[in-house]
Amino acid sequence: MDAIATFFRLIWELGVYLFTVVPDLLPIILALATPLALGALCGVLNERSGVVNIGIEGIMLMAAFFAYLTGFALHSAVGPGASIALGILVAIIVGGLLGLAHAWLTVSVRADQIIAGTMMNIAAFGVTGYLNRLIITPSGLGGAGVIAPFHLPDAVANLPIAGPVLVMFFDQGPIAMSVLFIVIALQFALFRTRWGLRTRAVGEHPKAADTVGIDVYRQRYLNVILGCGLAGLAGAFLTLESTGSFQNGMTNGRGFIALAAMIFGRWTPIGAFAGALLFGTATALGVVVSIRVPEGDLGNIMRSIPSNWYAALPYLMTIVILAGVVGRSTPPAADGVAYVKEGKG
Amino acid sequence: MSRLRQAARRIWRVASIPLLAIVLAFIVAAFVIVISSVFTSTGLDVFLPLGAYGSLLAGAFGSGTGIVNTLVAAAPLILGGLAVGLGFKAGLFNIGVAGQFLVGAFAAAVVGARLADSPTVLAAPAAMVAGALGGAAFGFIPGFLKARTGAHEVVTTIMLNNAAVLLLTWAVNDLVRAPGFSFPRTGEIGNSALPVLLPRNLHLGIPLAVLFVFAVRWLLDRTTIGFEIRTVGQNPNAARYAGMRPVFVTTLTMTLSGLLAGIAGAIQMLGVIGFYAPGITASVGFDSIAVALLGRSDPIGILFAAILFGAFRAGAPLMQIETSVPIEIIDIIQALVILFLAADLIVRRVFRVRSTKPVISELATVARTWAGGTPPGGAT
Amino acid sequence: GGGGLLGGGLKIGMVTDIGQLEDKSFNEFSWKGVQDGASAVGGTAKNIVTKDIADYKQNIQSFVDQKYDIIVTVGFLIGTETTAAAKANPNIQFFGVDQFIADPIPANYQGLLFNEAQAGYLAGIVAGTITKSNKIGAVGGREDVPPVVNYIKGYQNAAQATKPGVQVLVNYVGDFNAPDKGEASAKTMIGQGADVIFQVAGLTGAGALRAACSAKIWGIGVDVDQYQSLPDSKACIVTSAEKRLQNAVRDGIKRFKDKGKQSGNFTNDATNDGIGYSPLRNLNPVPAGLEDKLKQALADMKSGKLKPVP
Amino acid sequence: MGDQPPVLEMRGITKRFPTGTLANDAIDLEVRPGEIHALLGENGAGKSTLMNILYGLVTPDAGEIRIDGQPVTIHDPADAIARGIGMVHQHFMLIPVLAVAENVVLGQEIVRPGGILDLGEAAARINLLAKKLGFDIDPSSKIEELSVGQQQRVEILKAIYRNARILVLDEPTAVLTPQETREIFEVLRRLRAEGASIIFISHKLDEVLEIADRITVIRRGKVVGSRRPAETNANDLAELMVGRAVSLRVDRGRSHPGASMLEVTGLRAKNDRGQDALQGIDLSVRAGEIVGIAGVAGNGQEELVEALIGLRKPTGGTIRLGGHDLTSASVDRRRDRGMAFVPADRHKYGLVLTYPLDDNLALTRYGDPPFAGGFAGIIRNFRAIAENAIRLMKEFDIRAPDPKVPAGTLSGGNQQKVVVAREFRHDLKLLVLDQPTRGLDVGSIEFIHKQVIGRRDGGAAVLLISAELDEVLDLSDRVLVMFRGRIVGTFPAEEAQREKVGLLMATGGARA
Ligand SMILES: Nc1ncnc2c1ncn2[C@@H]1O[C@H](COP(=O)(O)OP(=O)(O)OP(=O)(O)O)[C@@H](O)[C@H]1O
Ligand SMILES: Nc1ncnc2c1ncn2[C@@H]1O[C@H](COP(=O)(O)OP(=O)(O)OP(=O)(O)O)[C@@H](O)[C@H]1O
Ligand SMILES: [Mg+2]
Ligand SMILES: [Mg+2]
Repeated sequence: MDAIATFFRLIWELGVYLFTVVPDLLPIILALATPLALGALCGVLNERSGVVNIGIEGIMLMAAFFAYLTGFALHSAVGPGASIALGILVAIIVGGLLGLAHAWLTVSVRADQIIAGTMMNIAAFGVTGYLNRLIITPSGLGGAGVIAPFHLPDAVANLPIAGPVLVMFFDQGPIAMSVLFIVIALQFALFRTRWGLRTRAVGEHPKAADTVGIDVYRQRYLNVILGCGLAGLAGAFLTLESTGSFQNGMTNGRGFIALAAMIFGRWTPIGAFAGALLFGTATALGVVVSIRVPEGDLGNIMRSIPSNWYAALPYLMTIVILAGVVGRSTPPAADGVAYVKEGKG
Repeated sequence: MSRLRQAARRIWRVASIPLLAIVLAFIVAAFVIVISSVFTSTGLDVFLPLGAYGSLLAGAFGSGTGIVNTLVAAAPLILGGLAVGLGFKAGLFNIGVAGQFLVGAFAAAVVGARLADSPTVLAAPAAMVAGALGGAAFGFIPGFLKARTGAHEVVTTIMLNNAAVLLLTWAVNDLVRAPGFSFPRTGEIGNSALPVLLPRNLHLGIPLAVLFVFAVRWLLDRTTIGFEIRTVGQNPNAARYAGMRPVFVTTLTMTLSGLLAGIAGAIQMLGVIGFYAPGITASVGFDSIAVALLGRSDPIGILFAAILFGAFRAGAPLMQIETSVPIEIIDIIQALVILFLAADLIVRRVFRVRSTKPVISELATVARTWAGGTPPGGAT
Repeated sequence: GGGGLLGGGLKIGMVTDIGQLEDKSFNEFSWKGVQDGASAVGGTAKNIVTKDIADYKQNIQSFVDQKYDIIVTVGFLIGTETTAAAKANPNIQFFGVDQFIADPIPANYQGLLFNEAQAGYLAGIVAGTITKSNKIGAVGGREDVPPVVNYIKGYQNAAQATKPGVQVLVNYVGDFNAPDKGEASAKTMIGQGADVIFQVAGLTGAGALRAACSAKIWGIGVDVDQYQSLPDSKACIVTSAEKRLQNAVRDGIKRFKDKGKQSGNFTNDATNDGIGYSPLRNLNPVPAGLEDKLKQALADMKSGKLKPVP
Repeated sequence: MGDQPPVLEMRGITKRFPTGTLANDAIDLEVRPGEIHALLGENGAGKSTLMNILYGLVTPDAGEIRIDGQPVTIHDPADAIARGIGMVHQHFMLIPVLAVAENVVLGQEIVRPGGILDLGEAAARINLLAKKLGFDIDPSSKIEELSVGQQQRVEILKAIYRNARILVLDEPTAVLTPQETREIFEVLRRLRAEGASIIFISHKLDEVLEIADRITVIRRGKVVGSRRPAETNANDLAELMVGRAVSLRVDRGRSHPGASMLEVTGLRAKNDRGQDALQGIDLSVRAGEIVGIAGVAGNGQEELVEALIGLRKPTGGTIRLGGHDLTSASVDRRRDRGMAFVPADRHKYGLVLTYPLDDNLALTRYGDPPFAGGFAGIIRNFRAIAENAIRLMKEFDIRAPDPKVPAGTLSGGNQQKVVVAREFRHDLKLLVLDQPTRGLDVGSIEFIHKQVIGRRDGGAAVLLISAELDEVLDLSDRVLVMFRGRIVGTFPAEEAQREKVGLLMATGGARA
């Protein structure tokens, strides 16, 4: 019976421990979640209009590269502030252009959407690696500049309860901070505006939308381009807000995890954001747990768990969530199906 | 005579678009190379593509070594391509070949090292079987989850790829690390290595991969199991109505797909690499997708596509030595090939081809399964 | 060596570790070393980027087939294939960066190793001296990569020797390519009160240094002078623990040119300036005696009196 | 009203699809103000195509459209809407997950500055319109929560909201009960009284005769005649449509019921949303007997047939066939025991459209001899599959160039024959028919009905479910009425009068 008592004591200690590390977790979650959240929002905008986009990963990577390239090239010419701003702009534009390409392929040419996305991922990996070798490496080492995060005054950050929450969202870089606003704006727009209604209509039943005079193709183009612009912003975050440097394949699967967050969030902006935060929390926990190991038996157990297990936690958790919690969530009915205007042409 | 012509016409009907897509991809990539040559020390070089493609070709086919290298590189791609293609037939997109490949490679390495001193006739098959089972187990998980809970395999397999890398790293470090090396790795495989049939490493895995081409073709075309797999891919509701069990078929297909990927990992491990160490990558995983698409999910098509991609790999070193074109051009060419297959309209326009079989039509199920159905009023 | 016989100088080829050339780390600086070496001896340099572990053999063989005089391979994973190639081609000189060669060592194959623990030790002295909170951190890439662990062990030991009672927080993120995790890791350490962060984690570490800078504490770079290579973290990098890859590769090529075949495991350490620390920066004033402590440690390591990892 | 100038004239409309089908061949059509104009024709005659051209969904190859005497070109539905044309499509164009109000205003939203929807204002307008038309509808309820009849009304509301003067209804009554049909006809008459012109497409000749002011008949893309209801009758119209005499009433003959074949007791099942759809069904069908189930769609019929064939797990009760308990048997096992099933949705269940006919004709027995054999019985026998196809195609008059063409290239009627041919096996014990003739023309219906009688006389038990009350009454030896997941009434054929059964369908009788 000792064993059982020990077990419950450990569970209790684990609970207490998790509670005590919350202040450590809060400041680091948003940055981990930002590229995922932006990618997931890209997915929401695409799929709500009926276009599956698994090329988010590639779009992020391309945008990250061109953001870096812009910052890198203009750093000395226009100064760090302007070069970063331009870099972010370029990332959004690159994202939008790739969105245009994806829309053209999937909406106009009616290529298989999953395959088009796969193509995008492979192409992005190749193009960025190729240009990185040709352009950036020979021109020597250099940074593109990074955005300084915003810091809350200590008086605010140290407030009880509200302090850590404010830190979580506002003691961050501008792109990370903007995510919250983008999420709220999109949630409102999707369910309360004309654009949102039409988006949902073409994603659910494009023919019905067509018969009331909505241009299905135009609506899908618009959404895919807008969404991919957000994926571009995620790319800019990686190079210009998070590191200041670029490395081949640096998106490292984030685009796909973003898709999982989107599905977790049942294709709503707020849900997708929650999914991204959840994933960010799992990652953060893996980091915090190995730095702030508690004392006693619990600490010994936690220390005995190999670091690779902590690192694998977010991935395993995503699977469990998809399989168990989310189950068969229903995507927009016309998601993934190209719309054919019959008898035209 | 007319028989021959008919056969040629049939082949053209099936293969013209893929072939023209490859041609077009090379043409477009040539522009990329020319334009980007501006950034190199030599400056704008209009003939650079010729040089690059020339050495690519010479490296891949210019010598006996080159040809062997091409085949060695093609073997795992054949199996990986079959893995992806089989999934496509059932409407499943197995992006998890990378992870299944690694698990297969790891299992083969561990068992291979254990049996390093046993006779090859025992050791090599045992290690192969271990790799196959490892891959199958790792394919079973997403298949079962998809069938039972609807968790989409595109997401779960990618997560499993990431998890596999981390967990195998742990396993090498903490479970099976071989003594006597300065870094964590598995032991020497000794007699478990696949026999080399011809000098320069033409190992037994190559004929084995070709054998699987015919095995998968037989399974799909001639057996009721293959019919079930295809029916579930085309219309899961009709499959249920016909008395098939989509849950079982989906799980089985992913398991078989993982099995093939695991064998790919095993032959790569036992025929080429020789040991498992953290940091091993499985580029086969993603290349297999392109192979399956280029081969339009048909086993014979996959065989040829894999040889083409194997040639890229075999020719790349010479291209890098003789020209300054980065190896990533191969990714670009692969992406372009997929682009032109997915949007075969472009190929048709450029080359004015008419009335050949659309490439992706049999794969049209892939995107559909993302959402799991057709929209209201969308079925015609 | 057979160099120079064809009249065009030595042909030097390099095969990278898996992945990429531009890793701002050992592939990239080995390549710079190859280029430096080539121009020092009047030869030509070419590289092959490896995409997959299965390509090692073939990539090395391509240089062999093209009759290269020197082949440099990078990373310990490629060691097995390099050994095999060295045995099969006794007329070609092989260098293996980060490769420890076990006996019997071919006469034409030299491993270029680094005493990372010594470099880490120097970083630890700096961290131990400048910390005010008595808490310092180290962000590592993968725990199973020996050089990473060596750096961090030296760092830990030095910090504790310099300032007894100092607490060293260590986190292996499991990834060299995750700046956001690096940032999260460093932020957590900073939250725990750490005021110096040492990074041994590639791009992940770049994220860690970013966090250090934005929290206005100190960061220590790795491998090369990261004050130069990570200009975005200039504001807070006090020094870097250097592992002089570029010099080591260049010098190996020169040794071959001057003395012929090179064999054995060549360790770059304090005795041959193979490791060191970058100029101290951002410390105004530099704490009294810090420079002396570092010089003394270097001297003691040179003489063998000081072992960074007992 | 006949002498007023037409509001709509279509002249020489011609359309050939890229597939080669000449769907419309120089069609002329005139519609006058305040007229209900019926379009009649076989499956594939080209009715929907003509209306799609009018609505801008299909571009004609030749021809002219005039509205109020003015030539117009209609590029897309937006053009059509702008010219006062409204259309209720053969397949509903409603978005199930959106609210009624959202569906109605879609495309012509009422917005506040910034594009923000004003759904309150929309609801107010909808309520106003609904009252005018005599509807009762809640603008905030979701479409998926509505009955088919209510959805039909939302479709009409959509058109009226857009100020349609010319309203096209493509087979609006195909899925309605007689009760609902009567209500819709009320609405149409009201609209006509207000001066709207209505084009009404239906396969149901009685309805057409009842509601239309004028009838135009199309055969193979050509207009073959125009009639006033007063000058014609059902037989005349059927002959005009098909080009030969058709018997509209089947001769059921006498049935000779044998031993009880299907025994269902206390069957319960949930629907996809987890609600109790079947609340204890008891029924039995004897060999050589056709039992028909009448009921308004959505009262559990779908769940009942799915539970019978094994596609839905019952939550209670038993199913026995010829003495064997099959309650939890697999689909495969039930088929082995002699069950066959013609599903309502041939595209969803019945066919694999991309497969050739021969595979489709063996689809439900692919694993049984002679279609499979060899070692472990998994080798497919292509010769047997081909022979089966050739035989069935002849026997069931399936019109296709050869057994290798994909099923998707066949017309709807021929596709249905493929399903029927496959399911009407010779060793049948129980045949479950769900809407076996939905959307088919009179010729095809005649053929299928004869086949059903033939199987009954061959000793099979037949369970027929149809939303088509007339079909149930015509074919069944016994009629059951289903209401809210229960059987609420049983009538022998001779006592099953249309009105009595219809009333029970609508109210569920005393128990409701
Ligand atoms: N988009 C299309 N592409 C090719 N052929 C088509 C298309 N739409 C309809 N058809 C063909 O055109 C012909 C006319 O079809 P249409 O739908 O107009 O018939 P219908 O009279 O409405 O038949 P039903 O009574 O079954 O609704 C048919 O042969 C059909 O196969
Ligand atoms: N895009 C298309 N391409 C080729 N053939 C088509 C196309 N659309 C429709 N058809 C053909 O037209 C036929 C009639 O189409 P439709 O959708 O009107 O079916 P139907 O006969 O009316 O049956 P139902 O409406 O009951 O499903 C189909 O069976 C199909 O063969
Ligand atoms: Mg029609
Ligand atoms: Mg129809």
